Amino acid sequence: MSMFGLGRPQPSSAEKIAAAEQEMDLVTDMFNKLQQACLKKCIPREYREGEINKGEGVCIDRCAAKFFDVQLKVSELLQAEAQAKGASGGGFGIGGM
Amino acid sequence: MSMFGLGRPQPSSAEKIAAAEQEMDLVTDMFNKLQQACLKKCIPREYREGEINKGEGVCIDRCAAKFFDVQLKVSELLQAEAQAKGASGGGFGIGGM
Amino acid sequence: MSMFGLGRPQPSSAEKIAAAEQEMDLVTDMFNKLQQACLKKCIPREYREGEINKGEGVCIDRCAAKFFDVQLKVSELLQAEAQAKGASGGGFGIGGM
Amino acid sequence: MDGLTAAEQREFQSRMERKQMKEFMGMFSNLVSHCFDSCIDDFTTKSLIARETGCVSRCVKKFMAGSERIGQRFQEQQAQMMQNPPPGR
Amino acid sequence: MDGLTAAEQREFQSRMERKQMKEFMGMFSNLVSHCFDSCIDDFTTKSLIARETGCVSRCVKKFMAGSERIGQRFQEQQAQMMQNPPPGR
Amino acid sequence: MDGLTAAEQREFQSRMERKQMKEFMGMFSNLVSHCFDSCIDDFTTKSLIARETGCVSRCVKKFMAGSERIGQRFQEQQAQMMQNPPPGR
Repeated sequence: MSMFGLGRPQPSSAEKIAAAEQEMDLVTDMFNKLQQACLKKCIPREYREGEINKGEGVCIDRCAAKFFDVQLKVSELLQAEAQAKGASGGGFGIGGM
Repeated sequence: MSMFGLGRPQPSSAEKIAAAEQEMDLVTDMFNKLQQACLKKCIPREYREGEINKGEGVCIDRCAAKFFDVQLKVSELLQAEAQAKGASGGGFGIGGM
Repeated sequence: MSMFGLGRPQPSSAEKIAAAEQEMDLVTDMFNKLQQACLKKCIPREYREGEINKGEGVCIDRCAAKFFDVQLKVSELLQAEAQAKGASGGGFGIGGM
Repeated sequence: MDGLTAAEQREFQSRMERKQMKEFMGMFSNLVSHCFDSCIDDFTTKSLIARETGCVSRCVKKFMAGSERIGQRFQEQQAQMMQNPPPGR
Repeated sequence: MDGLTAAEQREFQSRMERKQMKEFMGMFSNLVSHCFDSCIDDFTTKSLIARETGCVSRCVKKFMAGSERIGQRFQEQQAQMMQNPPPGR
Repeated sequence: MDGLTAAEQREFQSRMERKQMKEFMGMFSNLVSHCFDSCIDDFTTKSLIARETGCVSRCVKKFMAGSERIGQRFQEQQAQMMQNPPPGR
């Protein structure tokens, strides 16, 4: 790929593109999970009306805020765990394979 | 990719391949969703017998027909919505990011 | 890809890499399915405690062993089916498309 | 994405377009599944009955309204996260 | 896929084969998950008991028969759609 | 992966790293979803309440312990499978 393989001096274009794609995938995945979670918690599945009523709207706002908090909480817990285990992110299930 | 970058005159081979792959992914995804939906609706999970009985077979046929109708209905509704919002397909959740 | 297209004499590097990736994807997918299945069967969702108790641990071990047995059983059944249908792996839903 | 040649820029853009298309298709198929699962329970007929058609319309409308509202909250949270970046980097 | 060179044709074909393999593997793992979830509920033993083994066999057989029937309906619908193409194109 | 040039080796390794990252991210988002779904049921407030925070902590801890134990069993099974390879090859 690079003309002189000098110990990965800086990311190639392909690597930059891949990183940007991965970033986008992560954001998309999180949005999808948030959406699934909050539609499930806040919107009953009977569909007697097509509008979001006031209670449902408020529920969605609070649900999104709590989802975001859980996301932060989980990442803090994983980081604390990773540090306790001695860095490098290992020990998370199959992650170390 | 193309020798002369003249404003994307026609799709490159790579783009044609990618489009064909995407087409195939979409078809596969829809088949999987149809299968999940109709096995769930028509086949009880007790598995007392290995054959599909007559009632289950009829249920599957009708389920598939209805799934297909829902698919058409949903795409009509999304198109109407997109036109009402002023083309370009925006406004669908995170789609515009 | 190869200079002389002599009837696919041996896999190219790209093909070797793709095969290794696919292998890894399959292993990962199976691990995820096993994990989902056994956490669902063995860990109640109330989370009154953060430790896995003895009963839950034993349940996980047996669950994993049974999951593995089911995996073998299913692949035997699919192979028998494929042979009965006359090789080539066809006849499995949309697989032949 | 600076430091890319024009050809790379174009390749990148075309990949992003494919990804958005894929994303849209995934949402479409999830929406179909969800509204089918929520609204269709009568298998004595081969065609949708009025009750089912109405339910699907409301389901799509409500799903999209909910999705849009969640999208707004999500974008606000993303904007906030820019100032307070997530861990693992 | 016309207008491709021989090398591109081969590359395309090999990607399609990988995709089919992936598809098959996905179906396999879904089938394992589904039949495990439906049939296995006894964790007092480490090995499958007779009832579970029988259930798994019937589950696989029935799933495949159902899958084949759904596949037929799907292909008929795809053929129909060729004359009446879907929106969004 | 022998028979690869140095550039290919590097490309392969970088793809594997991306895959592991993706894998980790998938697990992270599943964990968030699962613990959110299991622990959060009060939408009268905008911030997590004490009961919810405690539940999320225990959920993460328990999920990781369970995941690790399942990972051990899985690796033992993988090792066993090396001697008795799976069908379909």
